[in-house]
Amino acid sequence: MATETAKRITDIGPPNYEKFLPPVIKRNYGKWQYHEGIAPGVLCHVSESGERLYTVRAGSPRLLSVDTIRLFAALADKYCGGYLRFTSRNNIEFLLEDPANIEPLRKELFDAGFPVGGTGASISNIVHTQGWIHCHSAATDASGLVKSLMDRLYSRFTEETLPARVRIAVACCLNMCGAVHCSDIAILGIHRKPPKINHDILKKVSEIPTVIAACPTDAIRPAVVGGKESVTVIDEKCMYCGNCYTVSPAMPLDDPENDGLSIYVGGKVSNARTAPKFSKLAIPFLPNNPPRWPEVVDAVANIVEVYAGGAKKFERMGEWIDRIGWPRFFELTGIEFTRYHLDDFKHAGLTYARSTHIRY
Amino acid sequence: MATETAKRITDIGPPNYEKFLPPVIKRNYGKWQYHEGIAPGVLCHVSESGERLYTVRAGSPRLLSVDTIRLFAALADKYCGGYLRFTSRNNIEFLLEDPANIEPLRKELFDAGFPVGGTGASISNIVHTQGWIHCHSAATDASGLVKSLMDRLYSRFTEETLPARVRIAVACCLNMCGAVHCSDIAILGIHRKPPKINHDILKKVSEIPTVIAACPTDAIRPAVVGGKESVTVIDEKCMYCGNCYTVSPAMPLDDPENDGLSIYVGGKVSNARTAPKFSKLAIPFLPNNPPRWPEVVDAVANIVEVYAGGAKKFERMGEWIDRIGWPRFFELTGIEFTRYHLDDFKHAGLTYARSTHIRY
Amino acid sequence: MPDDERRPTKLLDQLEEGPWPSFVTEIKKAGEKNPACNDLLQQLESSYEEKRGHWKHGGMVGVRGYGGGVIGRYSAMPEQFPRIAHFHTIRVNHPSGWFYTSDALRTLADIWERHGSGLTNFHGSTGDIIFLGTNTTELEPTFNELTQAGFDLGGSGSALRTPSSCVGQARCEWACYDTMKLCNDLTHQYQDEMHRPAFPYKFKIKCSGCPNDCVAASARADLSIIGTWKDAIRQDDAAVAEYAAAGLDIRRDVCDRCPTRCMDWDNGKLTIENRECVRCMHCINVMPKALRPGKERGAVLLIGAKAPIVKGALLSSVLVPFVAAEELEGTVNELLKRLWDFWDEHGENRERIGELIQRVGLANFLDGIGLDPTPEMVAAPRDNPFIFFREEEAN
Amino acid sequence: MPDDERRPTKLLDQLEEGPWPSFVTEIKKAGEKNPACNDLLQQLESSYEEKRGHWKHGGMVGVRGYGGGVIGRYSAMPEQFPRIAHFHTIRVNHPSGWFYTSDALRTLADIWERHGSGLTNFHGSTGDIIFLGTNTTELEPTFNELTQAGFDLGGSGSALRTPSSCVGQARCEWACYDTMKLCNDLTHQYQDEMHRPAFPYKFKIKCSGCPNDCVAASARADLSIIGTWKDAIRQDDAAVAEYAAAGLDIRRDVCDRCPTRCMDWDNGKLTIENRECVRCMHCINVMPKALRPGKERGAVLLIGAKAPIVKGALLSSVLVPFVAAEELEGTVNELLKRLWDFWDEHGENRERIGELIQRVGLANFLDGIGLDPTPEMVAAPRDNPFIFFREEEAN
Ligand code: SRM
Ligand code: SRM
Ligand code: SRM
Ligand code: SRM
Ligand code: SF4
Ligand code: SF4
Ligand code: SF4
Ligand code: SF4
Ligand code: SF4
Ligand code: SF4
Ligand code: SF4
Ligand code: SF4
Repeated sequence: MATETAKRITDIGPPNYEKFLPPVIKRNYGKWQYHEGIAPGVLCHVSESGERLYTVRAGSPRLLSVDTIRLFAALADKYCGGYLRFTSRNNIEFLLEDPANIEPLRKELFDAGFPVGGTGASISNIVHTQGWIHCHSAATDASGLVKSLMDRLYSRFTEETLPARVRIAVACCLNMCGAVHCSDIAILGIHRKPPKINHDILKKVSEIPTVIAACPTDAIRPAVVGGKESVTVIDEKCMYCGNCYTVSPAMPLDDPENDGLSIYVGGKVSNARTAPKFSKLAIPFLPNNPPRWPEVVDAVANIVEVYAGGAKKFERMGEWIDRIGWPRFFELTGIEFTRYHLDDFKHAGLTYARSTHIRY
Repeated sequence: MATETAKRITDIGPPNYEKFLPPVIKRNYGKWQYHEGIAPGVLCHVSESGERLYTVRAGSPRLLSVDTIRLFAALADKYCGGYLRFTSRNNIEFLLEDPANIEPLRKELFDAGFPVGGTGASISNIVHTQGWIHCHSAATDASGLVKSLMDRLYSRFTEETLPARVRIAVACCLNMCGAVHCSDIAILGIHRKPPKINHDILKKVSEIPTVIAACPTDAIRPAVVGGKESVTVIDEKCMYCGNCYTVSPAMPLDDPENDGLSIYVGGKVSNARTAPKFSKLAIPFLPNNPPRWPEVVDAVANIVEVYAGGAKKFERMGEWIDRIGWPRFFELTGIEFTRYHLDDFKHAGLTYARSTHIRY
Repeated sequence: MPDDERRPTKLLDQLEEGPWPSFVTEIKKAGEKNPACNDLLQQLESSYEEKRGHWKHGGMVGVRGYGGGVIGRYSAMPEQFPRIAHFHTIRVNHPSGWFYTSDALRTLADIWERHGSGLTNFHGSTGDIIFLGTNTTELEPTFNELTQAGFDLGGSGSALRTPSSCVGQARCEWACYDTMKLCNDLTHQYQDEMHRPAFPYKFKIKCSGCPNDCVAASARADLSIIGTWKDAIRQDDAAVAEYAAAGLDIRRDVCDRCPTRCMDWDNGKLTIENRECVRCMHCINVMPKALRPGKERGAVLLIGAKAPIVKGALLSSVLVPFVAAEELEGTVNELLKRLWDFWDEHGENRERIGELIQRVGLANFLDGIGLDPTPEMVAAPRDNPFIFFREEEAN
Repeated sequence: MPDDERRPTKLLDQLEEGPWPSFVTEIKKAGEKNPACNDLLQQLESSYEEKRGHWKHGGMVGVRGYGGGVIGRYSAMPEQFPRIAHFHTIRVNHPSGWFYTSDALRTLADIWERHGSGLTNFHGSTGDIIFLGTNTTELEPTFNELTQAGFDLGGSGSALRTPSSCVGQARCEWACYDTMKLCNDLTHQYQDEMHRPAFPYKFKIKCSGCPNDCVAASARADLSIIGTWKDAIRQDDAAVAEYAAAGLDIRRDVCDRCPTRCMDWDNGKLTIENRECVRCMHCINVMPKALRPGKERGAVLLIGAKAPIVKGALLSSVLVPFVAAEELEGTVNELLKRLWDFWDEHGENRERIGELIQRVGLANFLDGIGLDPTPEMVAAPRDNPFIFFREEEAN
C-alpha cells in the first residue's frame, strides 16, 4: 500500500502549453502586429517580424469520438506539423505556416463533414451543455437542438454575411452551464411545474434544512406527509428553477408535457462599444419537440433573419434592439409580448420603462 | 346645529383658473406658436394669432408675509392688469401685454429685493421644504440654507450663462418633501445616529407593530424595557431614515452633533435627450452649520463651477457626468470618494461597474 | 395681547444680508402685525443656536368633517414661546397653473391676516397654498372665510393630494393636452378622496403638457400624465435655416444629441426619421420656432413615483403608452377608479401604489386593473428565467 | 462481453442528416468499438421518445485522495442499459489556450479508448477535457494513465475549477498580458484548491487578454482577469488612410460607434482624445492594422460573475481598475488569498463570492479584503440616502 501510494502521481496539473505551440508561434509569441480575415474560417496573423500564421477554423459537434480526434490529429500532421487547438466555443483550429495548405485542408475538412467558418460576422459554434446525454437535471437535450439549429443556420457559419457576430448558446436547465445568459440568442430548457416530491425518500437522501434553504423564493416548507418527515412546496411561490432538485434527488421536476424551451436575446460579453449585457426574454415557452425541435429552430432563424435585415454594420443583436426599441423588436419578429416578459424577480422595478421615450 | 351645517360650504375645490387668466391668454389659449428668451427672466410667447405675451419672472423666498403678497398684487395691478402666477419652482411670474412695462417692472422688483431671472440656462429657485420653521422631522433648516446658497449663486440666477439649466433642491429630512431625488444638485438633511427611544411613552403614543413595520431594514424589535412594553433598535441595522419617528414620537433621531447635510448630484426629471434619472451621492456628510452653512455653500458652488467649466452646451449635470465618468467627476471636483458612495441598499449590485470601460 | 418686544436674533439677522430675498425679513415683516411671528423667529433662533428643531411630533387637528388639509404643529417650548404653542398650517387647493388676480391674492392675504400668522408659502411642494401657523380655534373660522371666498382645503394624510399641472396651453406652445383643465377637473371631481382620507397612503397626480415635465411629475406623482404626440414633428425649413444662420450648430447641438440619432443635417437640410423619434423634445426645445410637436396629441400615463421612504425612491413608469387628448379625461377617471380599487384591496398600510406594484409584480397588477401588458411598459423584458407560469397554461 | 447488436434509433437517426457534423454519428462511431455507446444511444432514443432524461441524480465517486474531477452518473434504466449503469465523466485539466500536438491528442484518445466510452467533449463549458462515460472501476486506472501522460483532473463540487484563458499572445496582437502563462501558472499553483473541495461553493477564474473577452470571463468567472492598457492607442495614420481608401466609413462605423465619442474624423485625419477613451476596443477591432492598444499594459480584475441559480445571474464587476502586466501574477495570488479567506469566513453554503458581496455590501467586502473603494468600481454612486455611517465617524 505504502509503495503504491509513493508511485501514484497527483496534483501535477495540465502539461505546459509551451510544449504544444507550433514553432511559428513560439518565434512570434507576443509579437503579433495585426490580422486579416482571408476567407470565412481563415485568419491570417502577421507578426512584427513579418512572419505570417494562417488559422483554419472548423466546426465541431463538441461531442467527439476518439476516432474523430485521431482524424483531426492526422490532418494536423499532414498540413501543419501536428499542431492544432480548440477555441473557447469548441471549434477546431489548425495552425498553418504555409498558405498553400489552406485550400487542401479546407477541402479535406469539408469532405469529412467539418465545415470551415465561424469567424468574423458569422454565427459561430453554439456553446452548449450535456442535456439528456449525460445530465440528471436536463429539461431538454442540448446536442440534438444544436445540431438542428446549426443545420438550419449552416450558411451563417460558413459565410460572414451578418451585421456582426451572433453568439448562440443552449443550456438544458436553469443552472445554465453554458453561461448562456449573455448571448445574442440564448436557448434555455425550462420546467413549468413544481417538483413532484418523493416523500418516501426525501429525508433519507437529503437534509431537509438544506432543501428548504435552496429555494430562492422560500416556496419550500417542512412538513410531515404520510407520517414521514419531508417538505411541501407552495405551488404559487415556485418558479421551477430546480435548485431544490440539485440538492435533493427527491424533488424531480421533469415533466414531458410541460417542459420546454425559452429564448432570450440581445446579450453580449465583449466590452466592444457597449458594456456586457444580459440576454432578455423573447419567447417564454416553446414545446420540447425532438428530434428536430422545429418550433425552436424556426423561432431562432426568424430572429436571425430579422436582425440581419435590420441591424447596421457592427451592431450586435442587443445593440440593434437598443437602437430600435423593444416594442419594435416584438413587432418586427412577430413575437407576442406577454405577461411573462414583465420581470417580477428581485430587481423587477428597475426594468420598468421610466421615461416617456416612446416610438409610435 | 342643523342650520349651521347647512350654511357651511365644503368640497368646493379651488376656484376655476379661467377667472384668473389675463385676457391675452384667454384669447390665445392653446394657440401659442413659439417663444423666445428676451433677457434672463423675461420670456416672450408668440401666438399663431401674432399676439405676444411677455413674462417677467422674479425670485421669491417662497415663505412670504401677506404684505409681500400685497406688494406683488400691487405690481401686477400697475403693470399687467392685475394678473400674475407662480411657477412650479415658486418663482413669481408677471404676465405682460405691453413690452414697455418690462423694464420698469424689472426695476421695481429689483429695488424691492426680488431679482428677475431663473429662465433658460440658469439656476432657478431652489425647491425646498419646511425645516426648523415648521417641521418636527427636520435634520436641518431649509430656508436658511436656501438663502445662503442663493446669495452665493445669485448671478447664476440673474444670468443665463450655464451649459444648461441647473435645478437645485433642499429637503430637510429623508422624507424628501422637495422630491429632491431627481435634481441636478440635491441637498439633504440627514441623521447619523439611531433613534433614542423614549420607552416611557412609546406604548402610549404609538402602536408597537406599526413602529416595527415602519423600519425598512428590520432594525426594530419588540422589547420590554424597565418593565415597559417598548421596542429596541439593532444599531448596526439602522440607517437613520427616520421612518420610525414618522409613526412614533417616541423615536426621535435629532442630534445636534451628528445631524448634517449630504449632497447628491446629476439627477433630472425632463425627458429631454436622456431619461429622467435619480441624483447620486456626491458628498455623504457636511456639518450643520447655521446660519450660513459655509461648507455646504462652498461645496455646491464648487460643483456648479466645475460643471460650468466642463460641460458642453445643452448638457445637464448628469449628462455631463455620464460623458466624463464618475471617477473624473470626483477628480475634477476634488470630492473624496468613500465607502459611503458604494450602494448597499436593495438594488446595490446593479450599481457596480460591470464592464471594463475605464478611463485612465 | 401681543407683546411688541422682539428679542435679538443674532444668527438669523445674518440671513437678512445678501442679495437674495430673505425669509427672515418676511417673518419680521409679519411679526410687525402678529407677534406670534416673533415667537417663531425666537424659537428658530434657538434652533440655529442648538442645531435642532423645536417642534413636537405633529398632532391631529382639522376642520369639521374633513380628515385632512391641516398639519397640526405644537412648539416643544410652549412656556417660552406661548404664541406658537399651537402653530398649525392649512393647506389650500391652488387654482390650476397657480394663476391669480391681484384681488384674489389680496383676499387670501386678508383672511390669513385675520386668522393666522400672516406667513405663507407660495406654494408648498405639492402645490398647495400654505397658510403657515395658527392655533386650533382659528381653523374653523379660516376655513369658513376661505370657502366663502371660493377656496377649499388641500389634502394630507392617506388621501388624494391636490393635483397640480404645468402652465400648459395657457402659455406654452408645446402642451399636448389641456393640463390646467384636466388638473382643475380632477381636483373638483375628487374632493371627497382629498378631504376624507381613506386610501392606504397618499396619492399624488401631476399633469405636464409635454415630456419636458415642468411639474416634475415623473419624480413625485403616483399618477403622472405627460403630454406627447403620435405623428411627425412639424418642421419649418425656413426657420431651421434661420437658426443655422444665427449660428446654431445643428449637427452637434441638435442631431448629435438626439437620443435615437434619428436626425440628419446634410447640406442645409434637416431630416427627421420620425418613426425612430422617441419624443424627447430636445430638438424642439432648441429650435422652438422651427420644430413643433405633431398634431395627433395626447398623453402618456405613468405610475408610481415617490420619494425614498420606505422602500427606496421610484420614478414613474409607463402604464398607458398613449391616450388621445380627447379621451384623456375619461380614461384617467376610469383608470383612477380601477387603480384605487386595486390599491384599496391589496395595498398595505403606508404602501404607495408604486411600492404595491413592486410587491405584487407588474403582471398581476395589470391583471388586477384590467390592462394588457405592452412592451412600452418596460425598458427591457426580464433577464432572469424565474418565470411563474400560470396554472392554466402549463398542463 | 459486448453485445454487438444495435437496436434502431429512428429519432436520433434523423440527426445524422443535414450538413452540420452530427453527435449521433460520433456516438455510433464510438459504439463500433465500445457497445456502452450503443446503450447510451438507446437510452437517448428513449429520452427523445418520452421527452425526459433517464439519468439518476448524480452520486459521489472519484479517484483516491481527490474530492472532485469526476461527475458520478448512473442510468435510471440499468436493467435495459446495463453498460451505462455507471457512466461517470472525468474532467481533465486542459493545456492553456487549448493547444495540442497531434501526439498529445492521440495519447488522450488511446487512454480513453482503453478505459472509457471513447466519447469526449472537446471541451466542457468550463474548459476541461471531458471524458464522457465510464464505470467506477475504471476511474483509478484512467487517472493513473493520465498522470503518467502528464495530465491531471479538473475540479468539481465546491472547489476551484480549471482556469481558462484566451489564446492571447500566442496568436493575438491585442493581448495586454500573457493570458496563457497566467492561466497555466494559476492552474498549477492551486491544484490543492481544485482537487480537495474546501470552499463554500465553486470558484472560477478566466483570463482574457483584452476587453473583447474571448473567454467570456465577464459572464461566468468569479475572478475575471481582463487585459487593458493605460496609455494612448497607437495609431498609424498611413494605415488609417488605407482603410478609408478601401471604403471603410470611418465617421459612421468608427467614430459614431465610439461609446464616449472621443474620436474625430476630419478631413482625412483621425484624432483620438485618449483621456476620454474607455478602452472598449471597437476602433481597434475595426482597424487592426491602423490602431493598436498602448504599451503600458496590464489588466482589470473583476469579481463575481455567475449563472442565475440561486439569487439571479451576475456579471463581473470591477475590483481593481488596473494592475500592470509585470505585477499581475503577484497581485492575483495575493488577492486570491484574501478573497478566499474572506469567503471562507463569511460565505454561506452554496454562496458564490458575487452573491456574498451583494449580501454583505461592497464596502464591507472591501474592508474585509483590505482594498480602498474607488469610483471605478461603480457605474454610479448610490442614489438612495440609506447610508450606514460608521460608529467612529459620527460622534
Ligand atoms: C479563437 C477565439 C479565442 C480563443 O482563445 O479561443 C477568438 C479569437 C478572436 N477574437 Fe474573439 N475569439 C473567441 C471567442 C470570443 C468570445 C467568447 C464567446 O463567443 O463565447 C467573444 C465574446 C462574444 C460576446 O460578446 O458575446 C469574442 C469577442 C470578440 C470581439 C468583440 C466583438 C464585438 O463586436 O462584440 C472581437 C473583435 C472583432 O471581431 O471585431 C474578437 C476578435 C477576435 C480576433 C480577431 C482576435 C485576433 O486579433 O486574433 C480573433 C479571431 C476572431 C474571429 O473569429 O473572427 N473577439 N470572441 C474564440 C473563438 C470562438 C469561436 O470558435 O467562435
Ligand atoms: C414656468 C414653468 C412651468 C410652470 O407651470 O410653472 C416652466 C416653463 C417653461 N419650461 Fe420648464 N418650466 C418650469 C419648470 C420645469 C421643470 C420642473 C422643475 O424644475 O422642478 C422642469 C424639469 C427639470 C428637470 O429636468 O430637472 C422643466 C424642464 C424644462 C425643459 C427641459 C430642459 C432639459 O434640457 O432638461 C425645457 C426645455 C428647454 O428649456 O430647453 C423647459 C422649457 C420651458 C419653457 C421654455 C416652455 C415654453 O415654451 O414656455 C418655459 C420657460 C422656461 C424657462 O424657464 O426658460 N422646461 N421645467 C416652470 C418654471 C420653474 C421655475 O420657476 O424655474
Ligand atoms: C409642506 C410640505 C413641504 C413644503 O415645505 O412644501 C410637506 C411637509 C411634510 N411632509 Fe411631505 N410635504 C410636502 C410635499 C411632499 C412632497 C412633494 C410633492 O408632493 O410633490 C413629497 C415627495 C413626493 C412623494 O410624495 O413621494 C413629500 C414626501 C413626504 C413623505 C415621504 C412619503 C413617501 O412615500 O416617501 C413624508 C412622510 C410621510 O408621509 O409619513 C412626508 C411628510 C410630511 C410631513 C407631514 C411630516 C411628517 O412626518 O408627517 C411634513 C409636515 C411639515 C410641516 O410641519 O408643515 N412628506 N412631501 C409639502 C406639502 C405642501 C403642499 O401641500 O403643497
Ligand atoms: C459539464 C458541464 C456542461 C458541459 O456540457 O460542458 C457542466 C455540467 C454540470 N453542471 Fe455546470 N457544467 C459545466 C460548466 C458550467 C458553467 C460554465 C463555466 O464554467 O464557464 C456554468 C455557468 C457559470 C457559473 O459557474 O456560474 C455552470 C453552472 C452550473 C450551476 C449553477 C451554478 C450557479 O452558481 O449558478 C450548477 C448547479 C450547481 O452547482 O449546483 C451546475 C451543475 C452542473 C452539474 C454538476 C449538475 C448538477 O446539478 O450537479 C452538471 C453535470 C452534468 C453531467 O452529468 O455531466 N453548473 N456550469 C460544464 C463543465 C465542464 C468542464 O469542466 O469544462
Ligand atoms: S445546464 Fe443543467 S441540465 Fe444542462 S448540463 Fe448544466 S446542470 Fe445539467
Ligand atoms: S423549483 Fe425552485 S422555486 Fe420551485 S420549490 Fe424548487 S427551489 Fe423553490
Ligand atoms: S423633508 Fe422632512 S423635515 Fe422637511 S418638511 Fe418634509 S418631512 Fe419635514
Ligand atoms: S431610523 Fe429608520 S432604519 Fe433606523 S430604526 Fe428607525 S425606521 Fe429603522
Ligand atoms: S411641461 Fe411642456 S407643455 Fe408644460 S410648460 Fe413645460 S414645456 Fe410647456
Ligand atoms: S424629439 Fe428627441 S428623439 Fe425626436 S427627433 Fe427630436 S431630438 Fe430626436
Ligand atoms: S480576448 Fe482579446 S487578446 Fe484574447 S483572443 Fe480575444 S481579442 Fe485577443
Ligand atoms: S477604444 Fe473604444 S472608447 Fe477608445 S477610442 Fe476606440 S472606440 Fe472609442
